[in-house]
Amino acid sequence: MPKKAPKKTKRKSPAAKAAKAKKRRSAKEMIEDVRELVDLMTAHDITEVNFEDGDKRIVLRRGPPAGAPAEAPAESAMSAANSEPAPSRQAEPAPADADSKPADELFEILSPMVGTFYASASPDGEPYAAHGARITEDTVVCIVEAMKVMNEIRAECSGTIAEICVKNTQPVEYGQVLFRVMPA
Amino acid sequence: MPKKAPKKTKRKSPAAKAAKAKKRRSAKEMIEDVRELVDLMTAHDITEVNFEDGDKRIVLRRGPPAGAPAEAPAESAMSAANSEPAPSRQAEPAPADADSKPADELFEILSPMVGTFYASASPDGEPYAAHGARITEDTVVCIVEAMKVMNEIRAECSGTIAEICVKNTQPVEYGQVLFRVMPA
Amino acid sequence: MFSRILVANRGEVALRVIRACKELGIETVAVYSEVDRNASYLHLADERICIGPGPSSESYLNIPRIIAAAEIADVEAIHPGYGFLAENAHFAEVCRDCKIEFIGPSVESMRMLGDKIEAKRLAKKANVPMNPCSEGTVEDVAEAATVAATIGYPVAIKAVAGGGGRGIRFAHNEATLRSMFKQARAEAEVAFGDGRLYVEKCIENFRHIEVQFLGDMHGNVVHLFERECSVQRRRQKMIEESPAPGLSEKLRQEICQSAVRLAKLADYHGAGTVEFMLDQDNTFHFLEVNTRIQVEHPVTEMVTGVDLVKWQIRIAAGEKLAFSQDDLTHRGSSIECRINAEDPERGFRPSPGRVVAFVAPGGAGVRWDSHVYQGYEIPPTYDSLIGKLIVHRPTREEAIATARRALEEFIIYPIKTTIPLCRQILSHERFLRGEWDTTYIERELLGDR
Amino acid sequence: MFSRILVANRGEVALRVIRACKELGIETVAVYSEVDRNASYLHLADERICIGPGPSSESYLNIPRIIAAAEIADVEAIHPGYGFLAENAHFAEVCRDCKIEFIGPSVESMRMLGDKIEAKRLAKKANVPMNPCSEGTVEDVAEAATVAATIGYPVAIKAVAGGGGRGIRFAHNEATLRSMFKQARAEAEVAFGDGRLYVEKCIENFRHIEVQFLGDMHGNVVHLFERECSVQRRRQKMIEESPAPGLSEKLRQEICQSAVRLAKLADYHGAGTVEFMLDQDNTFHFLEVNTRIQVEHPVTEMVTGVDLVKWQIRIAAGEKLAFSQDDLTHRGSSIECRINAEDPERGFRPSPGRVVAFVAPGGAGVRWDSHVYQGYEIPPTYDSLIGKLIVHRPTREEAIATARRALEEFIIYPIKTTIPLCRQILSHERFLRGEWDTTYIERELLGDR
Repeated sequence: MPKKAPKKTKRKSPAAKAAKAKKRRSAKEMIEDVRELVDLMTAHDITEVNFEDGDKRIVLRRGPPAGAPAEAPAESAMSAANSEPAPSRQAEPAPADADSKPADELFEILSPMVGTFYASASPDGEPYAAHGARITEDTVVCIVEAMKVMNEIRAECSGTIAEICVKNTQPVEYGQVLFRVMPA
Repeated sequence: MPKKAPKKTKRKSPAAKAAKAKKRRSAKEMIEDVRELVDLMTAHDITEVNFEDGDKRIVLRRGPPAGAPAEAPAESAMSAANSEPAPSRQAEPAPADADSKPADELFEILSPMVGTFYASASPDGEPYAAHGARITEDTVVCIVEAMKVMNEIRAECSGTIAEICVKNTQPVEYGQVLFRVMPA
Repeated sequence: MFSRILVANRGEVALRVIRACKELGIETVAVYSEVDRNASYLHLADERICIGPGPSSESYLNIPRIIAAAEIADVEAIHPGYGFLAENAHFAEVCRDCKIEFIGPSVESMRMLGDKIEAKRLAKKANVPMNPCSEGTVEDVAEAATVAATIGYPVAIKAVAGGGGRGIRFAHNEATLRSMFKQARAEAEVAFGDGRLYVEKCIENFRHIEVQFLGDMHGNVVHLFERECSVQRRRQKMIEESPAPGLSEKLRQEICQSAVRLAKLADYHGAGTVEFMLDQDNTFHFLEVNTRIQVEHPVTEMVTGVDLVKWQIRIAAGEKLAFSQDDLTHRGSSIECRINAEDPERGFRPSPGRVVAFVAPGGAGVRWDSHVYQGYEIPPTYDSLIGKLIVHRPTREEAIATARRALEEFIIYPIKTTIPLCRQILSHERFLRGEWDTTYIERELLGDR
Repeated sequence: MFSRILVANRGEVALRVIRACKELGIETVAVYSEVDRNASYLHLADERICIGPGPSSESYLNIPRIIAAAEIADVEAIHPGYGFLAENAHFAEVCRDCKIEFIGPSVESMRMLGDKIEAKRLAKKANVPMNPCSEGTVEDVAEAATVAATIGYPVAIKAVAGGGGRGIRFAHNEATLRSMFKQARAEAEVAFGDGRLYVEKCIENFRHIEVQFLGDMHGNVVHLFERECSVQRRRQKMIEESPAPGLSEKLRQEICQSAVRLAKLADYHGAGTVEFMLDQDNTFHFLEVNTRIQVEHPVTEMVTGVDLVKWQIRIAAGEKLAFSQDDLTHRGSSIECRINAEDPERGFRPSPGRVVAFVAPGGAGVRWDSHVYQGYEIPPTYDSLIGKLIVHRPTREEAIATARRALEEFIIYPIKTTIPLCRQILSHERFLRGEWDTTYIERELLGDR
């Protein structure tokens, strides 16, 4: 179940959503926008959104007034309390050396299952997909073993391996990013 | 402890703010909009919303503005859930017939204590301060009885009684508005 | 004792198991679907593994994915909670094959008690009172009619593979029996992939009484007294309590001992429940056995002081029960109200969404089991249960008073919940008298409104 | 029984009393200062009256304003909670004069037990063991020195009007006694308006053990066993539990019976506590009597199943105790952790402000008493107590495990609290052994860090 990494990351940035709001007439719809923005702000601890589009404008500020330290909503407070970051795909940027293109223009190959990642068919074998390897949609890029079954994972996109995101024999969870691919 | 009512009422209702903001086709709809925005702000600790759409504009600010006492956000949720309005001095606007001047330009005489309000010295006596009566700072405007002691309440402002906010023999709490006064 | 357990569930019961493990000093691994990714209880576990997308079939009901997670997380045991895979004997078998302890009874006990016909046979053998029914399945409508004529109408036609109130049809005479039978078979085949049916004498207006028991792997079985679960809406329990009001000590003993006999005969280990119908003559009849922890287990915990989830874990680890039947007493009265995200104004449709304002009750006599907090997003994907209010007081009257004041303290906005219905029931004269039966909400209460 | 009560307090104890009243079917009138105007617990009361601005002297400590509120609200009784006016005999007297029932002991009992010298005389008469001390007050430094020489150093110089750990100086020899005496007198005059002092033998490294009792207006007095309150920071209790660990049944009986004898002699009605020092030889010494409900009362409620606040109200309404001493037993172990809005990094300075994120613990064995919720603004004006976590489990070990996992579940942001300190204590080997004394936090724990 490899997925094309969307041009824009899955959870759109507030700005992107705001852009969508362009030609709206009714205030009702605009309030819907505000609601969405607020959800985003709350979830991501955004303290200010300043959104203008022609004659439309929305400014939102959250938390303590300017000057005071930013405050976290419940979720990030949880992290603060447990000092453990939430598992989040957004938290893993592509390393700087991967390419000059920003990470969100790369494809991502995600693990379709929980299991153990194997880069090669045998412990001493060549990796299916090394850094810089050219791949097509049918290329097997790795194996994920689950319940003693070796599942070959196909790229389902074509291009060049820009990043290998997990180590050999590392456990992976559903939806975890295995590779990032520079589109051909 | 009579107080000058501030030029702007302490906590303006969202509706009042919205109405002031601009001309709108349907004030009803706009109030609905504001209500929704206020719910969002309260729930998510949003401190400011600046909402413009063509000639429409809504600006909302919450929480402790410089110098003012803080408001509790949970309270509006509480009210919504229990469908019981919070005790709030702002909930009592001046009646329309009081004067052409808006209520927030009137003085307010507040009760300095918990007790029972008496408009006159004896059950059949003349009221200390009838509607339209002229008063000066030393005028006794009513009695508040607490623990069998009759406390004469002085106006501490001068002008004309524009509104009598409590009924004879009614219990009053600390800080409750007893009279509104049109400044001389 | 185990050092590391995987919790194969979500929401309040996952949190319940994580809490028990923490108190026992056991590490926990939580699995979650993408929909539950942001739920805060996951952070209380020592490790979190995403096993799939939202739909249960691809996550919480997906055996290979859960086993794979257990393997990469290197756990010694799996706690299934309730619902999902908790009563799936096949899952228990896969666990056993993979050398992972399934925290629950043996595969054999689960198979035997999960099959309604087998369970009835065993109950009969254990001398558990039972309403008249067919000997095993009925092959066709003719046999059903013969059985019904013998035991007398009204009768219930039930699916062997049904349970929890699902797959049941009622017939008051032969004509309706004949039409119902066909419907019932078709429905059972579609719903359970198993068209087998049986017929039993229908008991009307019964109270639902169930007995909690615990068995260890050393042949010891004790009961932890009964629960009354008669307050149901469409056969889903709404309010449960222990002890059952108005039960004579003699009847209590008979019911509880019946459950123990059956559990012993089934060679049961772990926590389980025998459900009974108590008819208007105070005669009780075997209904079914649940081979898992139940939603309403806290009321038993409150009155007995025994932590059932901790004991499930200890038993699975091979520990002996630390108490005999004589050591167990019940103290006071406990009531549980299920708080579901459902809209009473719209036929109890689920009411998912973000919890914008949230305050839970507290204070003397109140226990609150929930994974919900202000800002939590209730997904539309799963069960609507968002929390359980449990009260415990010296008397039933005081427990009701505490439950009422606690329900009044809730602030949950803008999600619609069953709180108003619970309040209505807890103020209803019939409930106060302890004379509620399982159809009362529909028959009179909802009609009243 | 009363039909309407005024609650003359704020915060968690006001909520505690409102909850008890609701369960008893009594209407409540809450009074509040302007600072507390937005607190949500006020909405659980039937009526709310603003009595003044924030400072206690103009609101919660202002007798005329509270009485005026009681009069306009037409209540039959006033519950004072703890702190503020709860031990003010003059307030109780004003209530009596105004024909409003004061929910607490008689004015006479309060006066007698509130005076430390009088209380000691009474305790001696009741045969309650006591450390050597001056016969009544000491007039001057010479008399103090004579007494000290007789009973032996170290000695404590205490203010007659002190209490709750305030107004105490220690002297290890005559030289320090002479300088301390002057300081103590000056301080007592300033702090209490009463310069009278007495001298007693100082007991070092003692455990604080106290006994809860209830007396009715019909001459019945029972004890509800003891509480251990040795975990203190600057003489403020931090963690309390019942029963006290390691107490022999014989010693428990002696201490509890001492408290009952004293309460009977004081003709006491209502809820009260006798505090004792337990020295390293397991000898106990009378400390003082608290004539009110205490912050830590829930641990006693959990182990005995008796709702102390409800009984305060019933007793004030003239009801007889419904149980004798023999009916009372204790079951399991209960621990309370005080959650104060204080910053441990800044010398436990108050940490007021808005609670931006808040999740309270729950689940089996957990009770949470608090008026706080997400969005609540903790005022800087009053006591820093924002909630009490109470756990109840069959054994002390399990109670500690539950308390630890519950403390871990808290999310309170960005307010600083005593939660980290509580967690540290609950994991400390000395606490686990039940060998804590009242100075241990300062002597070793805070020094450790």
